[in-house]
Order: sequence, then structure tokens, then C-alpha cells
Amino acid sequence: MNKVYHNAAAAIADISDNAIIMLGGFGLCGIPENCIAALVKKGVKHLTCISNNAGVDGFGIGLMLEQKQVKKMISSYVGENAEFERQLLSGELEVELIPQGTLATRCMAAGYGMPAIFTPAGIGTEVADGKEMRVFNGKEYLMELAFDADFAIVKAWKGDTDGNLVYKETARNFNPLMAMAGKITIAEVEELVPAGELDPDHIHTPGIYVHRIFKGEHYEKRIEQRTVRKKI
Amino acid sequence: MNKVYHNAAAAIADISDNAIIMLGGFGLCGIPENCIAALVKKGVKHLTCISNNAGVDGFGIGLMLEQKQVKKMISSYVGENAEFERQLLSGELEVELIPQGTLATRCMAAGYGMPAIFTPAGIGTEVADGKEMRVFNGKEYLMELAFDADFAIVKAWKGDTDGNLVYKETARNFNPLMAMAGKITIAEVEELVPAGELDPDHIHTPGIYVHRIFKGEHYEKRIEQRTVRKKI
Amino acid sequence: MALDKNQIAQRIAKELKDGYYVNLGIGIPTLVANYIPAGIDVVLQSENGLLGMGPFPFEGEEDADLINAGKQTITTVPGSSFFDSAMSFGMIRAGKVDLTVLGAMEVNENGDIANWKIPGKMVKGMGGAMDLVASAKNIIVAMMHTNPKGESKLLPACTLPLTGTRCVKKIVTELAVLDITDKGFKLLERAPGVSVEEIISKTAGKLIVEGDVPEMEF
Amino acid sequence: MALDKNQIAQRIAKELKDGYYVNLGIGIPTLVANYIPAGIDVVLQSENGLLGMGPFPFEGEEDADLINAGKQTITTVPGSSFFDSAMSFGMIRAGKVDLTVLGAMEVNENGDIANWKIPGKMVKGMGGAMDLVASAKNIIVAMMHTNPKGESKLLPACTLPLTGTRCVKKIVTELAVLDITDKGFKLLERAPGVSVEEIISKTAGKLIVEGDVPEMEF
Repeated sequence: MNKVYHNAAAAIADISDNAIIMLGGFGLCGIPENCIAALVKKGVKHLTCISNNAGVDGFGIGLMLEQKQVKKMISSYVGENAEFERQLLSGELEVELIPQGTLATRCMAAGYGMPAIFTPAGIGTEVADGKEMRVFNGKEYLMELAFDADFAIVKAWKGDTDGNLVYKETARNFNPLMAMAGKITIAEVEELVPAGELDPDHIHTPGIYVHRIFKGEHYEKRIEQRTVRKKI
Repeated sequence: MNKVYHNAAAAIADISDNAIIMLGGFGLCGIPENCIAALVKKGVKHLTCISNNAGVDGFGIGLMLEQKQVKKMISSYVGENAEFERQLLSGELEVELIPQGTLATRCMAAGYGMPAIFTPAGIGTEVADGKEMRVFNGKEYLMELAFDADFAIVKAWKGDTDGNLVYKETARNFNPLMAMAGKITIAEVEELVPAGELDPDHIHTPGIYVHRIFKGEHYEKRIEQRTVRKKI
Repeated sequence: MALDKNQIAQRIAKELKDGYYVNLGIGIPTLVANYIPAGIDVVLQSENGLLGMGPFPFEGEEDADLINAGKQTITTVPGSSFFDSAMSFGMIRAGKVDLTVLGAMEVNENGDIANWKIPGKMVKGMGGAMDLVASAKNIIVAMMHTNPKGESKLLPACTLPLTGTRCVKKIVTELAVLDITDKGFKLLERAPGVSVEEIISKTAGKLIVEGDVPEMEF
Repeated sequence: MALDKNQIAQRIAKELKDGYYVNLGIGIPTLVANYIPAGIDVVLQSENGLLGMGPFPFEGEEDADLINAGKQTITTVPGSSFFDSAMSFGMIRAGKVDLTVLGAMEVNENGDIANWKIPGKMVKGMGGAMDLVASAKNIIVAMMHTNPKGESKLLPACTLPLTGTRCVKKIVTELAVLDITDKGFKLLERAPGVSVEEIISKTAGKLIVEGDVPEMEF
């Protein structure tokens, strides 16, 4: 059993046109920078991307948008991206916006073998259009289906050769959920250690969910909103 | 905000007859020994207990069964307990047996605000009797409802004064799920530390789910099946 | 005189109770954190996966892996915890968050809220707003009483696509504090020096005014 | 000669493939871990919340917090991880476990299995068995060919309450290896020295025998 890949290009080599892929991260935090760069280099097209956000101009999924590799985005929030807006308004890009908790839970449902979940998010709004509604204990819920993605691409802080993953701070976000949800899950990590080095009580994503892992290079970790206070 | 209680008696003081309570643990592993002792001492009766197992004669929930405090057990496996068997056969005790994964997921559903989940466990068996069945992608699933418990009583390894919990090894089991699911959640811990001492990346149950916490005393941690090998 | 944004935040902060878990939206709601009353212990939830959000980091100490739901660099306080987005919205959906404060483009007299989309203009998406308004036990809206054109944002019926229905409990604007009741907006307090008449004139939805309406205290 | 329990386990171990995640039930299935072929890397899942189960601890090194689904004290191997029971059954339900080996009281020619209840006698409960059989991609049953009364456990229809339906893929008994096919039990291998006639006589359900049936190899 060898899950360790040499680099991003090798790990994503079989992602082809029209694939449905999940990409972890919230904003630019905890995104799989190396895999995104490799997908841009490979030039794979007509992708359906499930990711909470669509990056910014010149970074994250924004890089794939610039190369017109994305056919459809499934996200909860897509602000801060002029190229995205241009493609959306011109009809080049299809967008499905869904509530953030629904997005997260539809990933989890896939990883937990649950075909559908119920959430009140979107009741009474256009998000509910065409969806099954159901009342439990007097409250209305929408039935939302588990995602079905070909690949999940996630970024962790540390990982081991068995595919176990540990995330850092809020870079966790959607990563463990998507890691569970992909038919093939590819993880890039800042630090790759031999199996046995991570504390089994501290592992966020058990290796059973991870098919490929590699150590990423040169993480830029761009900050979207640098907010600070001054030392007094 | 003070979540810290002096001891088990104080933490369970308002659990009264007919309460629905969840008790963490798998077998005798990770069970809330101090709270069980306090419930026995308090003598509260007609309890509905949701717990994967029912303890053994003379330990765990078995102690509550001996005092005839339990009206109904909701469990997945109840072997290894002669007093349990006697009460069941005599009709003193009501028992609802449900698949272990269904039990776990119905706890999680409560903690995640999801009124129901779908699982294939029990399809084609008596577990499916009277339950709604539904087909997704050609596979049959049962709809199972989230639990609604008055109290969840869990045991963690370490906890802090804000109610954050960390479990050890397989003593985790149902504890984090039940911790999320109680209207009131009571946690007993082997070590209680000031808020800030636990690594925020390593917390299994965020404090928002925990209403009361105390340091337990004298953990016996009885082993149900002591299996060993000899050093050669 | 009408309140400024910081005063709106300060007034909302008076609604906090000891032990509350609170989710603060982007904009004015974020400012509420600056006015937490002394002796009140409140834990801030950030829906990207954090309980125990602290203030912005000191210059030079920003951590790209540590941001809030507004993508701003932040810090944590002792007792904080990180978790994934499913658990984060799980605790929101399960009603574990005691108070949610968010902004709005429109609120109607039933408590419906619109704050995510303006048809014909750019759609940025709802982010976590629909989850929050569908689940929160207690929602306070922080917003201006009127839009830039001077039109009331407190309406008989929202004109923009809804984010959620019958969910807002209280509104704090630069002019007034109002509850949403079965019978419409109920005026509770007015900003210092602001007349009841001005509030009436700027409220398009049904407004209940009973007896003397006190000025806000801070 | 009929196999003993260890030989049944040994034969099942030949079905393991490198990289498999495997859940082993209580009884004979547990013994499979002792016969994992050299060069084959297999990760054992214990449904109470562990991936990477190791052998029993050395005497004096038992840890009450570290048990398997049979409540036995165990150890872990490098690369192991702990998780809660919802995630554990989540990975089972999502088909991430490659192979499940469990015992049975009865199996029928459709692959239905009964292994949790004998009406009128004590009911211990299904534990995780119903979840496992409802979700596993590949289920091998390890059991005796007949019950203590000498009655076949491979039936046209189960008589005991079912654990799951149409789920068993393969059966290994002390006499034979059989696949479940659309047309019934298919005899693949016989234990060394055991005749096809004996297997036929002890199989109540429909049994397909085609050509020469080879002896098992270990």
C-alpha cells in the first residue's frame, strides 16, 4: 500500500476534462495551492468545482477561472473576483449558490454514506425552489442530497504516509469534510511524516479516506483581509 | 459563566424521575462512573437510558439496573448482564434495540440540528417495522429520527473550565456524540484544567456543547475482556 | 441625534448575557465585540470553524491559517477550539449559539430578512447567512433605518430575495431599537434626541408605538 | 478433513489484498488477523472507533481505554487513528471498508444473513452487525457448515430474524468455500479430503457444483 505521490502533477494526473472536483479551503485559507497550480498547468477543462469560494483574481481557484477551466462553480460565496463576475455575466460560467452549512453538510453526508440530510437553511427562499420540503416537530426543513464528486482535493498541515491528516486552526474548515467525500481523495500537506508519528488521538481525517498524499511546496498562504491592531 | 461543578452529586442534582438520559461509553470503556454512582445514590427512578450497552452485573449501568432505576433501555447490545436479562424477561424493563451505527448517528443528528437521517441498517429486518423507507440511487434506506434527550452524561479524559473536552483512545466512542445531543450535557473528566491549557486544534468536543463539568474521582475503569499475549 | 455605527454596536452589546455564545456577522455586528460589558463573559463563534475568537492580531503577528468568517486575520482567546464547517453549522442548526447579530438590506414586519442578493446586480452568495437565520434562536439585526436613497428598510414586505423568514427578533438602527412582534415592529427605544415622529416617518412597515418611548441608554 | 477454526481464518486471509481496510467480527473472524499473508498491508477497523488495531497487549500492559468491538484489550499499530462512533459507522456506510468478515447463525442462497437473535432465547442485540451488513461492499461469512444439531446453516430461506438481506458474497466453512450467486450457493473449493457429496448433503439451500471442485490451498 503506497499512498505517497511525488508531487501535485503526479497526484492529479488522472483528473480529466469534465471531472467533478471538490476543493477544500475557506476564502484563501487552507486551499490546496499545489494541486491548483498543477491543474492550471495541466490545462484540464470543463471542470465542475465544489468549493466554498472561488478564490480571488490571481490566486486560488481564481487562477483556474483565468484559464477558463471551470464550467460550473458550486459555492456559498463568490465575491472578490472580477474575472469570476465577468464570466458569470457573459454566460461562460455556470454558478450554483448554496448555503454554507448546506455545502458543508452535503460533503459530510457523502463521507458518512448518508444519501440526504435535512436542514432549515433556505426555507422560504429561492434556495428551496424545486426541493422537497418536510416538517419535523413543527419546523420546516429542506431535503438536500449528498454530493457525488470524482475527486476531493484537500490541504492539511501535517499528514503521514498512511494518509492520516491534521489541520491547523481555521485552515481546517471544509477540508476534512471534502476529504471524506471524494471517490478519490488527494491531500497535500506542509509536512509529511512516517506513519506512527502523529498522535492517533489528534488525527482529524483518518487515512481510510485519503488515497493519495504528497508534500506541497512553497506555500504562499496569501492573506485576503490583513486586519491588525497596533501594539500600545 | 461558571460551568464547573464540585462533584457528580451537584452536577446531576436536577435529574429527576422519568428523565431521558444518554450515557456515554462502549461496554465499560469511557463510561461516566461518577455520575452513575451519584444517580444510584440519588435513587432517581423510571429513567429512560440511551446507551450503547447496559453495563455488566455490578458495574456501569448494571448498578442502576440493580436498583431498578431504569424503565427503558435504548441500546445496540445488552449481553453480559444477568440482572438485565431477568428484568427483561419478567417485563420489568422495556428494551429498544437499534443498530449501533443508527444509535451513534441519531445522537449526532441531535447535536447537528438534523431532525432525521437515512441509513440502510435494518432494511429487510424487524428494525424496519413501522419506519419510513426510501430509495436513493437504487438503494433502500430507513429514515431514523434524531434523539431527544433531557440530559447527556459523558466521560472525557481531560476537560477545561469552559467545557472543552478531549477523549483518550477508544474511550471516545459515543461520548462526543452524546455530548452534542443533550439539552443539558454533563461531563466528568479525569483531569480538569483551566481554559487555555488544551490545544484548540486537539479539542474533540467544543465547550459550547457542555453545560456542566467536574473532575471525577477514583476511576475504576474495569476491563470487560482482559486479553493479553505473553512476552516471548 | 442618530447613532453612529459604533453606538449601534454598543447598544446591541447591552443585549449580551453572561455565558452567551454569539455569532457576529460582517460590518456593524463585528464592532459589537468592542463593547462587551465588564463582568460579562461571552464566547464568539466564527462559522468557518472557531469558538473563542479574539481581537485582531498585533502588526506582524498575522497568521494566514487563522481567519474569521469575514476572512480577516484574528486571534483566539484562552478556551478556544477549532472544528470543521459541518460541526460549526451543526451547532448553529442545533440552536447552541445563543445570539446572532447580522446586517440586513431589508427586514419586514414579520421578521423576514433579505441580505444576500440584489437581482440584476452582482450576486456574491449567501455564505452562512441562510443557515444562521434559519436556525438561530435569537437574531438581532444591526442596520441603518433607511437605504442610501432614503427609503425605509423596515418594510411591510421585503422586495429583495429573502434570506430567511420570520426569524428576526430585534432590530437596532441609528434611530431606534425595535422588537418584531406578532403585530409588527414595536418601538422600544429611540436614539437620544431622535423623535418618535422621525422614526414613524422612516418606518414603512407597521409600527407599534405605545406610551412614552424612552431614549436609549448606554 | 474438516478445517478447524484457525484454518477457516487462514483460508479467509487469502482473500486479503494489499491496502485493504478490513473489519473483523467476533469469533473466527478475529483469528483472520493472525494469518495476514507476508507482503500484504492491511488496516484493521474496529467499529467502536479505531483504525489500525494491533495484537493483544503484553501481560501487564492492558489499557482500559483501548479495546476493540469485542471489548477485548488490544494495542494499536503505527498509523492508527481514533474517532467517534458516528464517523466509524460513517466510513462503514460510505463503503470505505473494503472487506467485512463476520460470523452467522444462518445464511440463505440469496445472501441474506441471520446472526443477532434467537426468538424465545436471550436477545443480546445486533450491535454493529446490521450496519455492517447493510453497507459493506464485500462480506465474507466465517461459520460452521451446520449447527450443533447437525442442521445445515446454508438454507433456502433463513428461519431466524434477519440481520440483513442479499449482502453476503462468500462463505468459508470447515468444509467449503462458496460464493453467493444469482442462482444460489456456488461451491468453489472443498476442504482437503472432504467430498463434494458431504458438502451437498450438508447444504440445504440450492447448491451449484460445476466440474471438478478443487481442494483448498493454504
